Amino acid sequence: MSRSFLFLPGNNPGSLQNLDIFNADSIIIDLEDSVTFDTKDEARDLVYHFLSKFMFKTPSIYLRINDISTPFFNDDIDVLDSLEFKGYVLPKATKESVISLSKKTDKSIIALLETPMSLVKSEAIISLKQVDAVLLGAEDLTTAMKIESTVSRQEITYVRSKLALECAAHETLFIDTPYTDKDDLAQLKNDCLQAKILGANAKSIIHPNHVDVVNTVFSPTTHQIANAKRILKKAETHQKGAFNLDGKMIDKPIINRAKNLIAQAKKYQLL
Amino acid sequence: MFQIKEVLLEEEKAKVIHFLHENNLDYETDIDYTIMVYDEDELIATASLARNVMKCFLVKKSYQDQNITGRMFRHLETILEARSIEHFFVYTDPTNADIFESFNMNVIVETMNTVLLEGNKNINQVLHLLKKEYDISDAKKSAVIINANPMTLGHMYLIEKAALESEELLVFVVSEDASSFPFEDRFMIIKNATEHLHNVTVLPTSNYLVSKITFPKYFLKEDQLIKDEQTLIDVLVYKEYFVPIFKINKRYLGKEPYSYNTNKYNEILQSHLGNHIKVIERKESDNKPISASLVRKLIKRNNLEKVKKYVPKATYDYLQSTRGQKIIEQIQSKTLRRH
Amino acid sequence: MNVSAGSYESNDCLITLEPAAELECIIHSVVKEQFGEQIELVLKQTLAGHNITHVKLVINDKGALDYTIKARLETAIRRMRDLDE
Amino acid sequence: MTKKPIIFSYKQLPEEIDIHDFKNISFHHHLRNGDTVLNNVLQIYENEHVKKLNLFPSAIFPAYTKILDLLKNNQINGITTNYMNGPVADYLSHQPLPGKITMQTHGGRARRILNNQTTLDIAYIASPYVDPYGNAIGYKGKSVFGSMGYAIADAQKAKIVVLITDKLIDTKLEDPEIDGSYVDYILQVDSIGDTQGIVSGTTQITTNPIGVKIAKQTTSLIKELGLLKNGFSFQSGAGGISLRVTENLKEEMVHLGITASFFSGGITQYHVDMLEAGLVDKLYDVQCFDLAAINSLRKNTNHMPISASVYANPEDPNQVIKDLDIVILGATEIDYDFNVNVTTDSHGKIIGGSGGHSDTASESKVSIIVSPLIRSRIPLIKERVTTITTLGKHIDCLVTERGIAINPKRQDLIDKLSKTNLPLKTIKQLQEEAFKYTKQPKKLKKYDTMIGDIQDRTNKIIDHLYKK
Repeated sequence: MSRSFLFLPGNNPGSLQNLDIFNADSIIIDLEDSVTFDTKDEARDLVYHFLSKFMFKTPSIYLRINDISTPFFNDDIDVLDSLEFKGYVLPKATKESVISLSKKTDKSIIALLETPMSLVKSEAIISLKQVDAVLLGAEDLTTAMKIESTVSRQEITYVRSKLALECAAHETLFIDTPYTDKDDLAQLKNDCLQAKILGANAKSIIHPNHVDVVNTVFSPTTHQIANAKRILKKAETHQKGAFNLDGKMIDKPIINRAKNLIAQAKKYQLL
Repeated sequence: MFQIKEVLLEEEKAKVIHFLHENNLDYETDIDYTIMVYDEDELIATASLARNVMKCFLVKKSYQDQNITGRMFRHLETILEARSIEHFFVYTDPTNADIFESFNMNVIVETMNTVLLEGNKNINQVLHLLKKEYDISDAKKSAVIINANPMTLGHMYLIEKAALESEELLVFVVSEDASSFPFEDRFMIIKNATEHLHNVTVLPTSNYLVSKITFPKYFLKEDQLIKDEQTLIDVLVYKEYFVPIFKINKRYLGKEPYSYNTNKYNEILQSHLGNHIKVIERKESDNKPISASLVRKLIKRNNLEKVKKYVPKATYDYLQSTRGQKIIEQIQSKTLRRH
Repeated sequence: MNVSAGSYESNDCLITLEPAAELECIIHSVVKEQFGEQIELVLKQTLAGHNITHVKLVINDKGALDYTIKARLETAIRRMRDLDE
Repeated sequence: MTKKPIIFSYKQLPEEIDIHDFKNISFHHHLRNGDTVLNNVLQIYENEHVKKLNLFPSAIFPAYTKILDLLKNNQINGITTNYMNGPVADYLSHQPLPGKITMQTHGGRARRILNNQTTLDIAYIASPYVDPYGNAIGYKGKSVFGSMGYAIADAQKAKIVVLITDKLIDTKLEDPEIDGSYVDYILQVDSIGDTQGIVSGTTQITTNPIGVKIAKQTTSLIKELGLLKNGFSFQSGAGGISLRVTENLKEEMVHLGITASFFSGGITQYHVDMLEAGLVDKLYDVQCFDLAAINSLRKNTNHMPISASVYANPEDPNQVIKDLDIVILGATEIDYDFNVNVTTDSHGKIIGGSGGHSDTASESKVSIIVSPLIRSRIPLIKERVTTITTLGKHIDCLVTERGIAINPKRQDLIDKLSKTNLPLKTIKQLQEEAFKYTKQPKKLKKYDTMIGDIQDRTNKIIDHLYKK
């Protein structure tokens, strides 16, 4: 249900202790790319002691652990799994690594798809019941494919569309790749709109100053809210089964979606 | 996000040198490790290591309030840890002294353009310990500071002359291992050669004097001339720490007719210490002043008979030993260096 | 051989451990006047939790909160033990 | 008008002026860290062993190290200023003066000089562009610094006025900032300083996420208070968060299609851009914080240099800030009663001073403090601030990254905000939030050797400085 997933470096106390002020719906505490090889243990200990001391209802907390090919994968889970947090972001996810992770934890899993092979086999990963969301990692993907990142992001149109379609089919959340230029908020907005048009539900973020733009773009629109209100209003008088609204069939799943949307709008102070 | 990268390629090194030059800084030739800090594609900072000395710190002006120096310092600290070097130094601009003091470094000395700091040890403690270890009294005494690479009759003459004129004499041997003859061997030769002089104590300079730290350019080739500024640090360390701690009231120097750099050093010592300095004429043999470089030249040419004329017995005995033979081989296999 | 963990960043601290004949805590902190005693308490409790009594600990604190001080010390302790093995 | 006598070197000063007899000497700080006049003049006082001096610099910056030498030589009796930081401030925090330190406000300093309560003997005025008649402006010449606002009262009242310049022109200046009729001597030197030195590290808009968050909350607060309407007036200073608020307001103003009547105080590029975009009618400039502001003074007729008196003297009929709607200010500490400290750190060391803080807080309709709730484990909010710079009765709002506190005295503001989504909290609640992270800091012992006074703008003493 989040619009924004903000990455914060796991070995930086200044960022950790302020993670709840940036208005992000979810925070991804990073133990992977932003933590250098020789400070992996420092970051893990820091996150452990931070989450042992401070609890958060909002935002939701995810941990990006190290991938399964590293010696840190098991350490990260063994040390941190007992703590209160929402779930894991698994880098370089494959079907096998998601299954390995899910055997070690009951927490939610966001699969980070960032290798060409993971994109080829993405549906197999998305269809796993343990996967609650998919995050596109376009930087690593384009590097692996030896193609340049462009401002227009034309080069990832296909993978965005592919993931959007597969996520929709399996009712899984699709989180778009982050925008990397921290100062260009206008272009960030274009990037968000493009991802949304193609079917992304949310966006990951690597700089706190991007949160507002992302939240705005991925919030339910006033039109969507109005429509959901109408559905729920009508549903009050039709206790059972499906009913007709403006010539359309409204059934249980649609009512539930409307309820979710209204709950979301309230949470985001749009109502 | 800032990224720290180490310099690996020649073009990276060239880029760092250019960056330093733009800011009126030199890339020192003894550097063995350099890092660059990038903000995206922009080089914004650099710092280097020369063995146990951090130097050539530079942070682009617009980034100066973001603790980049702290990150570079921490990075270099871990490199030193990995190299098992505990005692280390920082050379920097005096305006940066505060920053390094906030990382627990102590200022040793400061000149107009440079400040020298040390980490994990304190020169006062080190020298007091040394004083205790060698059981040095609190009476007034003289000092000689020599590298003796290797010891010649010239050194012998200087020491004997100074010992004769003084109640007590300290012979400091340069601890830096940057010479043909290793420190331990140079030290042992001098000890043996001065055994008969009862008022002489031989002891190491322990990093602080005429070392690559206080005096990096001293160990360069003659054509790279030393500047007053670098010598000044060495002079100040001597004046502010060695003199008061060891109660030295006279320092004897050998006159150096050939080496421009040694002469320059002597001159600067005299200008800062005045009467404290006493220069002794160089001992001559066959109208030729005896110098260690001459001896090394002869060793290089394998003319050991001639060497015998210029060195004390202790040096000659050493050269005959297995240890000495090894060094001779090394010298002969290499092109000659000055020290 | 000493080990260390942490950084000189604001809100962080750098802790160095070195084997010693007895327990010694040296505290450098930008907030020593207000929090020096609290920092010492956290350090000593954490060391005691590991039964460590023969160590010289130096902390250079740039305004770290208790959890950070504790975490950095835990890392340093583990690194020291890994070194011993 | 008569031509003024010209002195050709600092060394000749004692030949012309009895520097031993005239003890009260003043300087201005417009060249900030680039100023060389203060050091060079005081070098003469050191050479001549002048004792028992009373210094009246409008502010003291880290570069003003000659003061330190005079202090060590025991040549200084008292110092009156509006702001100080750097080595001089450090020294004064530990070593009491024979006399005392008096910390004033920009308006209070002008007021006291103009109503003759402060007697200035000699005013040394660094002036970038001077004519032979002693007329001067600050926004032309080779060492330009823009407005000469803080020096004008000094010029009008000091017994002897010396302009120090590195650009003496031949023709008569029209419309000068310093009127030549007050001037006694012109001292011509090679350089009065480095213009680049006026740009301080703080005049950069913040990109720090916490600062950005505070600025955003502040912008929402201003909107919700209904202050953002056509013709409003605003002062932001040059702090990173304040400048971010200014930028946010700019976007809102464009969006709403409104314009402001004036911005006042220290002026930066950000303010100039808005003037040139037609978003604000006038800039009243008492001090330029960057080169863009200086350039603007030269070319924009609606960008006007004003004196410290016109800026903030409560007795000046033309006082600009009495019409101010909103001021954004900083704080190193704030307490339960909303008293603000920007003069010392929490250890009692002098690190700043009021400047226009207390002036603008007193006059503006709404004064807003912006600050992080925690800096390096030190919570912003105290039961009682270490030193009072501005009394709590003049402070209306505090905006932090973890919420907004409104002074209970402003029930009208609280009423306006009660139905909004803004995260309103009491100041004690905010303090508790901070303690959740930092724990409660140990109360530091109060020092007891008094070394100086803090005045408000009416020159009433509101607190004291103590020796650390």
